[in-house]
Amino acid sequence: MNNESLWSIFINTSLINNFVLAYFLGICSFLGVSSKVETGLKMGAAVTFVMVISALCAYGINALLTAINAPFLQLISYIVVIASTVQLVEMFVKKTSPALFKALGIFLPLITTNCAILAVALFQTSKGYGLLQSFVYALGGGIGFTLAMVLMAGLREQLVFSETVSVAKGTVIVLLVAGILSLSFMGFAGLGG
Amino acid sequence: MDLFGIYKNTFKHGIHPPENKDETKGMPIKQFPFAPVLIIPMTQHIGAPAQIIVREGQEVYRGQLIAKQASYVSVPIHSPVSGTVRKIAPVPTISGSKAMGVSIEAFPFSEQNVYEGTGINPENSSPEEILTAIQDAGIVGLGGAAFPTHVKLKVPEGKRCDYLILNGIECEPYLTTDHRVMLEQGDDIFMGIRYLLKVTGAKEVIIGIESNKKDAAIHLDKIKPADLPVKIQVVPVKYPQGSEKMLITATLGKEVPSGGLPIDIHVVTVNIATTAEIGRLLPHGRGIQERVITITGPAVKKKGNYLIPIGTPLRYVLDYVGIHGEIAEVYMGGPMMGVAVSDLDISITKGTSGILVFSKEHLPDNEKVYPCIKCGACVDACPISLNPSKLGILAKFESYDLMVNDYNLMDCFECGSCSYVCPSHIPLVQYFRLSKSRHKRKIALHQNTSHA
Amino acid sequence: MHKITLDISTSPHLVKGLSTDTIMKHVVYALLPAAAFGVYAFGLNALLVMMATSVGAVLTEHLLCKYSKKESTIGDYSALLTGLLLGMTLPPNFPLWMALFGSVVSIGLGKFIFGGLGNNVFNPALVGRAFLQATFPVAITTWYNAFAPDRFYNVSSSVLAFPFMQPKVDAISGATPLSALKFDGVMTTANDLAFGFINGSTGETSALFIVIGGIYLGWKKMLNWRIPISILLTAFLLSGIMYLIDPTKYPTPFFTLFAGGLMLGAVFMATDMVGSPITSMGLWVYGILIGTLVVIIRLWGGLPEGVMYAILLGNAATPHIDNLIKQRVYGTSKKIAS
Amino acid sequence: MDFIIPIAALGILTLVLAILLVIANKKLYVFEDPRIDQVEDMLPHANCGACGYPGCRPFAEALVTGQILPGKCTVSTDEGRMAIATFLGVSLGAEEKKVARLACDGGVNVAVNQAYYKGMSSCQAATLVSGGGKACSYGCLGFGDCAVVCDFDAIYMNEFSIPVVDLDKCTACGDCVEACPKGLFSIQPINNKLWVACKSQEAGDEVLAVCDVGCTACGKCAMDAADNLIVMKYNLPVIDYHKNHKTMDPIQRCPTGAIVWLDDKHGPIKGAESKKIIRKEGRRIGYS
Amino acid sequence: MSTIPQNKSDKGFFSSLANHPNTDEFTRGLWRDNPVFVQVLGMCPSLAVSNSAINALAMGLATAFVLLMSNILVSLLKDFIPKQVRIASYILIIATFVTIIDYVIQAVSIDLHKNLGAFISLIVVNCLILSRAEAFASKNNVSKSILDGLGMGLGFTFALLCIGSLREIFGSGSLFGYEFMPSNFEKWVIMVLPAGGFFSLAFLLLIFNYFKLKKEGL
Repeated sequence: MNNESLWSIFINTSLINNFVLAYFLGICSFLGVSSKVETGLKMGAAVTFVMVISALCAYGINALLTAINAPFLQLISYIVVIASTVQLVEMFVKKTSPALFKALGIFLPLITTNCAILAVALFQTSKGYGLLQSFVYALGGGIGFTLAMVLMAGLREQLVFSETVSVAKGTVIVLLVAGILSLSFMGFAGLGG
Repeated sequence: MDLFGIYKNTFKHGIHPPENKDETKGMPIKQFPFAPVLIIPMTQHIGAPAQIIVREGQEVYRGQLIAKQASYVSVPIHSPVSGTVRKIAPVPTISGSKAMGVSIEAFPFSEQNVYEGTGINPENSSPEEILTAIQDAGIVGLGGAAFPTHVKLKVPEGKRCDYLILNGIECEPYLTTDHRVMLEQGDDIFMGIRYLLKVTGAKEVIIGIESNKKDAAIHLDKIKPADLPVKIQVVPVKYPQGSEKMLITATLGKEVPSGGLPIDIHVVTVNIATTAEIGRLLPHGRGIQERVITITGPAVKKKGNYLIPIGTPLRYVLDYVGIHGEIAEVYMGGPMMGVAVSDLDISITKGTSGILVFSKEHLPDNEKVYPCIKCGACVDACPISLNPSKLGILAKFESYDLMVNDYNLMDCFECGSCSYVCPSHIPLVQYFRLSKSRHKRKIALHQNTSHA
Repeated sequence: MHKITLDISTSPHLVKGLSTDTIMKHVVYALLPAAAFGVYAFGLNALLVMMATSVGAVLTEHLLCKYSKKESTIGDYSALLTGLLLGMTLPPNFPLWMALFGSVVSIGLGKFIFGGLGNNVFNPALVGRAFLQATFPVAITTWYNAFAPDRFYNVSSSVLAFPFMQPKVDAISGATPLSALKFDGVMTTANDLAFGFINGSTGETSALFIVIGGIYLGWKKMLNWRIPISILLTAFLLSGIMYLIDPTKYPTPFFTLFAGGLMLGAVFMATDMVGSPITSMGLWVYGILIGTLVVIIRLWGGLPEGVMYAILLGNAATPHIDNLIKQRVYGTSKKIAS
Repeated sequence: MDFIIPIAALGILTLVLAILLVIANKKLYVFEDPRIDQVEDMLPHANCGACGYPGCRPFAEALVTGQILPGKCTVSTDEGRMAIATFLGVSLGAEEKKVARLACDGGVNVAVNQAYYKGMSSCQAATLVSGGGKACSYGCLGFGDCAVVCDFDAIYMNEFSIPVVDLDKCTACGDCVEACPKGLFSIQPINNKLWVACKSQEAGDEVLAVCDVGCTACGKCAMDAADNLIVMKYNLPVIDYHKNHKTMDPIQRCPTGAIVWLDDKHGPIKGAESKKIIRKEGRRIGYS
Repeated sequence: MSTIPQNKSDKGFFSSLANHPNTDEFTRGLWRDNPVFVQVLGMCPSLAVSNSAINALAMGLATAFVLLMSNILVSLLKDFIPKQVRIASYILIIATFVTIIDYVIQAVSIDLHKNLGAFISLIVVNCLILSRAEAFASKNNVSKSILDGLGMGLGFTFALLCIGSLREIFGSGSLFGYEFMPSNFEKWVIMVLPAGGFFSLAFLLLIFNYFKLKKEGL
């Protein structure tokens, strides 16, 4: 069992070890969906939601797998649960809000392959977090992801109207901005104990 | 809003360009001679062009009707001179396109007496009669926009007018016509106010005057008839206070709703020179055939305020006042919102409030355009609190829809404050004018296709 | 009819006469007193470092423009300003090759690639500084003692380190007030702080000259006074509150104001017009955000100094501030929706 | 037994989730004609709007629902249109090829500018500043808004700052028509070869004072045109394309060369009578 | 879909190689459609361990292995998997192989396994693998899928190795652990930090873009 305080877990995952800016997790959706603040925010919310659900599921499954002594099934069961959850969410969104579905486009199924979500499940298991800690960990990770996404989206909205050098247009400039953001987030090092 | 009274008597933001009014503000209005040939375009006002009712070769009196209004938003045109109609053909106009016009050759030795009609009296005529008389006199806003005055004065059904605001601000640098009109035609102004009160039904009249024309304010206050509910309000000098919306905010502290008209907040504004013209013409049933124009600028020899017959060719005007050196730019109107002239063959119209002439040595060098550094100077200058910086960037990337929908482009009235303060010399006003025209074109095209 | 050729241009036909290059030039002027004090306090080393960054920045900009077949933009003085600012944020004994490297990063990564002046989203000098901080963490936190007796004729060996090689650590190296507090719990006196008798980056030690430069710019209306005022006020109030809560643990608010790069950052870095919000209200929010972040990082973070990170984060938040805080357009009842 | 429990656990888990997904799929299904996507893929993705729809996808939707025929897409190749027609099982709906035509030939070598325009290099911007400085208020300003707006690189500015349309590349999308502030462009069937390259509504010397190739409204072309093919209207010849216009006669009578024969290969051909312009440099700005 | 000839795909400079219809499936992943440099796919979990060449190589090879195997299996099973549950099934297949490679790496080198940590498991969610399964393997036969998997996998490994080498050379002054720089070389710490990963990838993409634009004559 791990005794980290909830506050420190939260600060750690959301700011210092931000999934996107420090672990490169979820870069695909980060690059794809962060061109508008609004979609970025929605995507962030969706990811946070799925993250929390899968973290809780993962906690339960891990307990089960430890009980039946089959840790080698960990990865496979985590991913199955996450994939199904995402597909449910996808269908639900398509039905209830076609506009949102159009906005997120093909990136909704890509939440499945959003490494950040599986990473939350895997990392919390390897760190031995309790239920509440797992919840905070997932929440912090999701909020950190959303924060990075929204900051990036704001900058990208502005970059659309700037005369970026032609060789750097597109992904390159986004990666550079992400790098600079990652540098700025280094300032949070040491916060939260 | 008005917590500390900072905005009292003026509006938010705005700029303080150099005034340059000292040279002409002390010069009384002088009559300008008649040019040998006067060219009168039919598009001197906003709205449908007037319809010519004279023939080539016909002799006309000064003040005689030569074109009648084409529709409600249109005014008739009177002959500025007694003479012979020589030609009816397209003539150049300030906008660069051509419009039908009448050329009249003046009788060389005529006394040029003005044709008199039947005058009307403010006391015993109905508002409708006065409105018709104003339209018949061919009166348009003399401040520069040349919008038919009778349309503006007509209070729509179900609306009421509480305040009549007379615009004596004249915030454009260099121009002093309204200043001289207030000093010299005070009685005409108060006569005009009687007509306007009857037409609009307003309870109170406010004459807004900037503090650099205190003498005019004192003069008007002195000769003010006791029976008129007139208040003279002196406001601080700031550009563009002469804009209708800014003037209303400065005098009443109210704002005209976006996309709305002053009448929506029970106000009618009229230019002070227009008021004087109403007071001068209506009692005699005359039509407008001349107007006061400030001719100034570093290149002009005989600067001054002149009463110039409408239709006088610009070339004749410049020859008469004399020019130092080589002319580089000529503006009609003030330096902030005036239009550069591309052709000296155009003539003076009802909307011309000033003529500014600059020679090569008086023009600033073509300043280098830098990228926008988002310094925010334009944001602090824009009288309607737009974000010209962002709008400029969007215009560069042709995002016209975004400009209109999210950044209120259509509220811009092109006062030029943003371009004036921009340290990067970005032609913001030109961007906005272009964006607006393209947006309007797009809307028009869209409507065409959806109707088809 | 005589021949007349007219020029036609769009209204307005008057301009105020202030120009972007003039603004940049004056900001450089305003920086000079503080830079001069840095040279006085740290000697030849500081001068060399600042010259290296300035020349490096201007040269980089010129070469990049030339290479991409654009008209050279060094005439707007923004590259010089970036270079000088970068030099002022570096330790006085910083190796020259690293300083040059930093100026190349500042201009290339911080500005040019975004499309040059006006298109950059982050303050270029701080991008360079942050890059150097992450790349050479040891060299950038090695401080030289101020007012060394031999400072005007002795060039530190670390300054002349061979390119790409480790600088030799000098025998004499001191701690800045902030690191002294964070790691050793030592307070510097208020007098020393205000007049700059302290160690630190070349340009940040003399709070007095920075303030003078800031006042000059504010008077010339080339700097928006709201940014420094809101940053300093926020930092002062927040650290003041903490000091009142526990005077033994937290430094005095004056210490927060005068120690480290807060003064330089608030007056010259955060006020970079390109990366700051455009409305007055937005500027206040921006200033308060930066002030808060500085205090949080300094008091609770693992690093002694946080001004650079705070301003970079402030830059990143600027588009959002501009989107959320807009002026109410005349005649509309609401702020324009984003 | 050790291996049975894991297998069972995973099996049950998979089973439950699969059932859940199957139910959700039934309940939450949204129908969309898959052919729209396919047809959209077959379109050129130019989103030019020449078909009258706001983009390729709406056009694809209209195609699938049978509101329109593939031939309306002027951008696609013949094979492309054919492919869509075969795919949807409809007829092609062939369209006669149309191109953009410019009604002005007043380049800097023949037309006079009366004022220097200082400002943004754009016709639409210049028009708003006293008409842009060109002495002929109807003529082409030559800043090339049309060339900029053309998505197909079909318009280039020639040495005299007059746009030239590349007939092979032009798709008749109409963007240039919209872009020209003087309204000089129009979309015409490519077989309308007899063409009036002037829009000046003035006559006689006033035209010649500002432009060597303007229509002076002399009326020679209209005078003996057979069957009233050409009539004068507002000082300009108007060609009735419903009548037999495949004749080069009218251009032979034009003294200024304002009425031309547009050859697909050789460009505008002027009549033998027309004034020969040999000036190769731009005319001086300003005139006396 | 197939009624229009896809002219686009014939333009690459490897096109001369594409005499045999299947060569293209292999070569395009290496360079022209390189998953990292062109499609910017699959970076999510991999970039984090690209701070040294050996890590990058191991990660790349592991990914390539999973990609190849899953491509084979998916194309074999494509007719049996119902459309509704295909994504879940693909992931199941991928997860199985990832678990296998996890144990393989652990067997080969415990140090390496420690360095890569949970990131091996995260290969499951590498967008590249799933997108190949979905976009290619589920529509093509086994031999084509093998070539595709090999090409893409090697291209991915190559790209990751580039990034890893770049970061290791500047960040640690060594390559594959061999320190070839002078002992007093000043290490660029940023290169082993996350920011360095972003910058390195951006730098490589920049160079890639530069050559691409140059080729197009822009």
